[in-house]
Amino acid sequence: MARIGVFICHCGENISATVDVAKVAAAAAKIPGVVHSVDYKYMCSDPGQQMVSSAIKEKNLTGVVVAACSPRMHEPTFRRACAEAGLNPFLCEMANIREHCSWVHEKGEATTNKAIDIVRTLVAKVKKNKALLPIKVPVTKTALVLGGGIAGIQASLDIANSGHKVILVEKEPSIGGHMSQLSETFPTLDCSQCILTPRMVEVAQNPNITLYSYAELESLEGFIGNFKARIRKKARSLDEKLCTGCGLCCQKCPTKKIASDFDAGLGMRPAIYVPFPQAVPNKPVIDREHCTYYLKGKCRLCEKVCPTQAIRFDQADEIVEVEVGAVVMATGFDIKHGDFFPEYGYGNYRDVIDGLQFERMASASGPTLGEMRRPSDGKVPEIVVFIACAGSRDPAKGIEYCSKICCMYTAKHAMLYRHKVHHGKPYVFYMDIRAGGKMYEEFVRRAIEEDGVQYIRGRVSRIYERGGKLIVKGADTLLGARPMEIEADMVVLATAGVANPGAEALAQKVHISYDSHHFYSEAHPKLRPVETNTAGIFLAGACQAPKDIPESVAQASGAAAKVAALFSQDELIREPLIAVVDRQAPPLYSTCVGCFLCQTSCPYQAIEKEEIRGRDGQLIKTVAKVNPGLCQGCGTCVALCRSKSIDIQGFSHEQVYAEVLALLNRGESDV
Amino acid sequence: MKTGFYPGCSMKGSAREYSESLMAVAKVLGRELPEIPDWNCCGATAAHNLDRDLALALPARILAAAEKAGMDEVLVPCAACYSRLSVTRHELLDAKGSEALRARISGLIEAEYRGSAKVVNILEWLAGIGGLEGLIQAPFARKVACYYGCLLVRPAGIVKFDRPEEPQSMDRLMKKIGAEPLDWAFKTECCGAGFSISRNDLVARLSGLILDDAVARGAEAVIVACPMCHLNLDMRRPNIEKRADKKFRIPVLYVTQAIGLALGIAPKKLGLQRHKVTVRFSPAVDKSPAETLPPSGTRPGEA
Amino acid sequence: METEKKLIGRGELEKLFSHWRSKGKRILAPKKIGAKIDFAAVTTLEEVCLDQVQTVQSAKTAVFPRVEELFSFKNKDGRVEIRERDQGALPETVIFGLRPCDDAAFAVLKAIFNWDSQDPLFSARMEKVAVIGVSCPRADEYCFCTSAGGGPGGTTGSDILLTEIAPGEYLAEIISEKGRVLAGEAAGLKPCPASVSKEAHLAKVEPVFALERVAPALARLFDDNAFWVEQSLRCLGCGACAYVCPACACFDIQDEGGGSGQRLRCWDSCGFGLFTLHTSGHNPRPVQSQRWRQRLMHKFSYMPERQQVLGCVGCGRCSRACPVDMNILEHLRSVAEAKP
Amino acid sequence: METLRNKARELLASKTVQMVIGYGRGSGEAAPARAVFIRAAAEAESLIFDASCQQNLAVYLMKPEVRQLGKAALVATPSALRTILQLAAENQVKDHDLLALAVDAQGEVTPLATLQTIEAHVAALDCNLSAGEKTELQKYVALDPEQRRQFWQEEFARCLKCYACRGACPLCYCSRCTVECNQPQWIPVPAHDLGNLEWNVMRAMHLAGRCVNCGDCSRACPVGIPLYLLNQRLLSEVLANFNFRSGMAAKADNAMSTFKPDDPEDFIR
Amino acid sequence: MSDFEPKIVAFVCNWCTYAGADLTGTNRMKYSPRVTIIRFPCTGRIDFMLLLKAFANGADGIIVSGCHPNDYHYSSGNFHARRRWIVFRGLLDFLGIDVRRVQFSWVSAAEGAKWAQLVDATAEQIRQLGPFSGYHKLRGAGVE
Repeated sequence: MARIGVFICHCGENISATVDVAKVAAAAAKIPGVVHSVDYKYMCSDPGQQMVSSAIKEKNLTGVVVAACSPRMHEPTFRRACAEAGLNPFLCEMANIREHCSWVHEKGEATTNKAIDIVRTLVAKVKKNKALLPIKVPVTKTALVLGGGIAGIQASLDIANSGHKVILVEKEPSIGGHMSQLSETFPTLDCSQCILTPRMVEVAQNPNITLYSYAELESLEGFIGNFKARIRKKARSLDEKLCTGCGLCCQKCPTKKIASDFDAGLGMRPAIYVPFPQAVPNKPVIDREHCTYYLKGKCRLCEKVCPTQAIRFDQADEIVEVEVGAVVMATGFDIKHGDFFPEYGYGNYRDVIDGLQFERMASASGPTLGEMRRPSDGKVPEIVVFIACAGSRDPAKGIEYCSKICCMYTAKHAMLYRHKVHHGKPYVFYMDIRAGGKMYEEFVRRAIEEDGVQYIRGRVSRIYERGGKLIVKGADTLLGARPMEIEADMVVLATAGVANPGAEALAQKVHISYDSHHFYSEAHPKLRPVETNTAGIFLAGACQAPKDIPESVAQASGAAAKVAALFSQDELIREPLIAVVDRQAPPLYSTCVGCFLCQTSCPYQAIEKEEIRGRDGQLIKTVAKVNPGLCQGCGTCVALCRSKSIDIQGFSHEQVYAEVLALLNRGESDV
Repeated sequence: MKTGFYPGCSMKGSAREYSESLMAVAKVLGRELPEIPDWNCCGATAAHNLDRDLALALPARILAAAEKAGMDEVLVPCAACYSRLSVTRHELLDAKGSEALRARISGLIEAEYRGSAKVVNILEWLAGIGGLEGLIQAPFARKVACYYGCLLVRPAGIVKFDRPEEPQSMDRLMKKIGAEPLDWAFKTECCGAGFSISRNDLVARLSGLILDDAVARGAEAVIVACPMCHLNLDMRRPNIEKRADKKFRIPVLYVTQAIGLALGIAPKKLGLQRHKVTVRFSPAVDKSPAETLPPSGTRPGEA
Repeated sequence: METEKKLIGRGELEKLFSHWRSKGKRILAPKKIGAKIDFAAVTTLEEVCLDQVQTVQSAKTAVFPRVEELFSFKNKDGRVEIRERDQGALPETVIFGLRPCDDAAFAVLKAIFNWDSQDPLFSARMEKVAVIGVSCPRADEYCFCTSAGGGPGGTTGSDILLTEIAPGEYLAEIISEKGRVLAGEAAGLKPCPASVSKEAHLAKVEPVFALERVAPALARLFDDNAFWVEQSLRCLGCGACAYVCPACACFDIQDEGGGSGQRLRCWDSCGFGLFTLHTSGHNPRPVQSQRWRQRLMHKFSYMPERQQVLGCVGCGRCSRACPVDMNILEHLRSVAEAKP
Repeated sequence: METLRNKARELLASKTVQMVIGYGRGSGEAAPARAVFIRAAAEAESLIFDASCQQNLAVYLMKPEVRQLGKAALVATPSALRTILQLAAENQVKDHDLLALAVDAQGEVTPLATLQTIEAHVAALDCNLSAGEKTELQKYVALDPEQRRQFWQEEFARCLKCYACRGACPLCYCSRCTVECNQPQWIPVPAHDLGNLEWNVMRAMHLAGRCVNCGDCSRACPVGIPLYLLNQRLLSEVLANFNFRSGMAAKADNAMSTFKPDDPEDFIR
Repeated sequence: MSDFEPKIVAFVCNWCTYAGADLTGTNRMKYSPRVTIIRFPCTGRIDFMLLLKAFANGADGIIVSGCHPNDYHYSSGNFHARRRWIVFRGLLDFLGIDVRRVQFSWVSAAEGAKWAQLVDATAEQIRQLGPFSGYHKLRGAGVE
């Protein structure tokens, strides 16, 4: 006979404000099988957990229902409490009367009745719960880091330095990411490349790190501790072992006028190229879309000049298969381009540029060698308007969020501009200045007070060209919303930070969730910010949301710590919420009839064929078997099995059936 | 696909030439545009400031009549009417609580509004007609400033047509008939129509800015798709010139008139003679009349 | 009691029907339903169909329904309240148009339900049922009543047996007290001249096997697996034979509803694998041949032995209903003729 | 007919097969042909083939006591051939487990020794619903929902739960049927209205994407419920939505255990 | 009919819709209390028989909701579910069972507002359809 304890939480007033908790407790007490029913202000607090624990011991409970918040919040808490009191943790269920009841309904009888319904449903379920034992799976102690920007670099180094193997995959020919494009960094104005490149070299030299640059993830299968990744190494068109990185091919390449991505389109590069001089690895690639040989079948000049005969025109992409135990997503971000801002003439007027282009212009290694020269005619711009929040915080543009880094880099840009053009006049149009961060506010003040950057609080409605000038029409909302016009020589848009174009496809490939803007979702916004909902996959850097360098680095180290913690165990304990195929005594052995429809439906290839043989070795029947290491517990096979020969622990036929009946049969719940 | 035609008040009055040119063009394009039977005022002028139900009921009645007549879409050439009909359709079909609202309004108009008929503006309708290029008799080879005004592309979330800033649909149409649409700054700037009666000094100033920029960039004509825009830029030209203290000779053509000319339709059939500002264009290949006009208001060194 | 003989015409029968109806009695009779003829509630004689040799199902539902409530229960605050069936509310029923073999089947059912103790619900239903049989003018190749102890004009189990002696004119044999009451309700029963004999109007059903040889043969064949496998190869293991059988009485008990609900009795069949499946997973009759054997053994060996009644009346329904033509007559012949 | 008998004699005499499962004369005058299990060449005499040979004999491939008799040659109607392929796709029949003797209306016999040859044979058949079937189905689809509900309620009310439909169905081969599960009791045991509806819904769903429309369930039903309508409706649904036909290939994914990313979802909010 | 309060059961997956409904709560958006959630690991787990059981036991309406195709925790269970529901709906419809009683939906973990709207719209729909007595009456029918 079941002996169930029901524990109803007030959650301060979060539940008790709309739900009559005493009534719920009284109603629960009447449910057959319930031997203990209490309510308490904070069930998750220490004394609350103590109540659960002592009731288990004193009343010899066989099951516990905690009616409180979402199981996604505190199920682990209470299951742990039960386990400590000697009750199998899987005999504890949460009845969600907060998120699904008290918070979403008005105070009243209907709300209290719904809470009772929910409790009754979970009591019916818990009566059918079975004690389960955790599953142990081995861990492959190699991490896969996707993305070689500063976050990926930091994560790789941290994991490698804790003694584990790392496979770092970067889609560009070189690691470095956006940080390698930056001129100087706020709030210290130290040179971005000067601080980054030593880290890049460290990656190249660390024996624990295998770097696949110019490579992309092809597929990822498996589960925490046991992933199988297939990596596509795109053809560089040269033998990396032979290439010394001398650069002769790049110099001699006749096709030189290709817009350089690294220079954000402001500079040019040849068809065989290294993105930038400090690239790691310092080996060129041939851009097959532009190379004369691939286009016309003639040239091969690079092949002729290469001193080590490293050029391989017929090289094909290569697929590398690796086994890894954890994955760090560090794929970074992009900024909004294209015709997203027609009102600003971006993409139409050459002198309306974005922040990354300004970075390249200001960079000593950039196309202008750090001089301020506007793209259209190379003149030094006398008046420059910086527009913050270009796209960000603009629901009409579909981007409600703050891109976070723009206030700071805009201040930096204005400052850098003044440092390079002493007589120039920088204006900044802004909505609010968000300079939260160590030395950030001081940095902005410096721009305004010391470098004479004129900040105008207001938005720009339109930019158009007139007589060689860019007419910037805006409003100064601090001076009575007065419309104003500035005749500028150049405009810099702090365009919104957005997810990479391939972010969604990649998320689908690795089975992690993402938000409506395609930034990757963390498992919990506060308490699990570097984990995803998929066990074993972690987040670092701006693929999760726009963030600046120190934040990216901090998160990368956090992710690395998570990976190191995972790798510190030889075996991983997994929740046993997995599918199981029925086994019976002979002569039936199993009710499974071996049609294997389940096998085709399993997303994880977790269903295997098992041959049942007699003592004489004679095959009796072939039935399905679930590999507990691979099964993720989705239960698709369970619903598909006609003979109900597969069941899923934790959401078993009996459990869900009992729930449906209990929910709908008010006041007569004993099934 | 049956397309109904909603004229509204202006197409029968101040913008007769818009209607004439549209019908002439439709004839050449082989399209029939039957009027919606028993149509009524869209309520654009005042209703939406006075009574929400009335403001929705008037357009809903029009759309219900179109549905009853078996029309799949309704062509609304007047931008103000287009706006009212589009907003109503949105409120009654897509917005929050639309079901209850739809029931109430259906009750008011004593007809069931289902929402089957789509509302299209003139640019959308023209863009949807294939083969326009093939019918060109004499390319309208002129530099034009496409003026969209405010209501055609806004509110973006409701009309869901073109880009609210820097729209392109009219520019594309002009390219199709051989014209050269200019990049200019006033495509969607305000002409002041809202102050048409109360503050026509404001109208004169705002409309003047529009003409000034168009002329400065070398436009030979301003192309519009809205009777209000046309009224302000054409009929109020004397006020504009008085206020700006200079002459603008640039004519203002409805998009249908420009297309009509390119299709070889006689100016009179397109109602060009009705304009306040003389239009010297003709469908003849000879484009001299416009060129002989001295460009007015041009800045030194820019012509 | 002494059997009385009367003559009754169709007109009188019609009046009887309306009389029963006015008394609120339920009348079950053969009726055309789609392409099949089956027992169903009727209100007029018009609806009744008597041209068929047999209906698909028997009329056992009147006393042993497909699903019946034994009692209902309610769980209130941990206490279970039971509500017994109100036997007074069971319907007064007249079964009209049963063939003599079916009439005889009631005796088989009684023998089972009242074997060692009286089944109250069955008995209460039986009490309220009056049976007006109609003897068989025709038979088909599946009929074997005469081999099973009955005959096309047999009176066992009927309260009144009708035999059509001329179109619309019936000889009514009033057999029981219930029959006399029924007859009393009919106005215009004419006395029957002694010259009238039903025999001339009955089908000829020749005996096809020697019943006395069946039981001993079965006992002998019990362990002959090969025999039973051979006999049952075609059998699909469904319950059609048992469910149409007028004498099959196996049932299952099911509680339905959560905290409050009903205890139900519903038909079951020894043809199903589940019928004998133990909780342990062991099944004493794991294969179909054994289930088929059980079907024959039970009707022709165990019941005569224990209840002194044959579990079969020779109506041939099971053979007609079988999707794969398991003709029981052939199988019985095989048993009777099996060499020792 | 004689061709068939000769073929059977030859197969049995050469011990190519241990048994020929075919049709023999039924027991009643108007009774359709019934299954016979011929194990000696001399018995081949009793084989017949005519219009009354309708049963899908593939059902016997799944009966353990028939299987034990050894390799069989199966006299196979088009439905039975498709059943064999479907059973193969569900890992119930392997290549060379049996020999199919495809017979056509003219009595021509085509021995099909491998699944591949069966596939080729089936590929040439018209596996669409016949015009008559389509018309009848359409008649019900055209009813208004309330009429359909009424229709099925009356039909299912007659259901005895005798499971003749299940027994006759060659694809109902589970060693434990859902109705036999009682923890929980998915389908009520009694043949009351709810139990009958749930049983028939369950069976139709379990046959979706599998049923080859042989019609044996309906022929087996002692009370004449037109079960074929349910199956035909669902196989049309599967064909229309997933472009899938059961029983066409021995190595086919099942329509219900696979998916396409662009399956229709206009009914999903 | 106006005071009819429908009983609606929502079968939802743990990772998307359950989390989405959590978000609705976190954002304190209000919706009809007539809907109660039963949690499943995935829409692929939801047996069509459970829907029938819900109706038989008194539900007037059902919501089945899970992750949008592709942004799905278990990579493809919802695709399987979608197929199942296509066929199941076809069958229900053919049997004359009102398919408007079952609302299928994709609600992601980020769509708290959508969940509230879905519940309210479904509750309203079911309210208009009235009690599902035609189905509920099946319980007990055919028992003598």
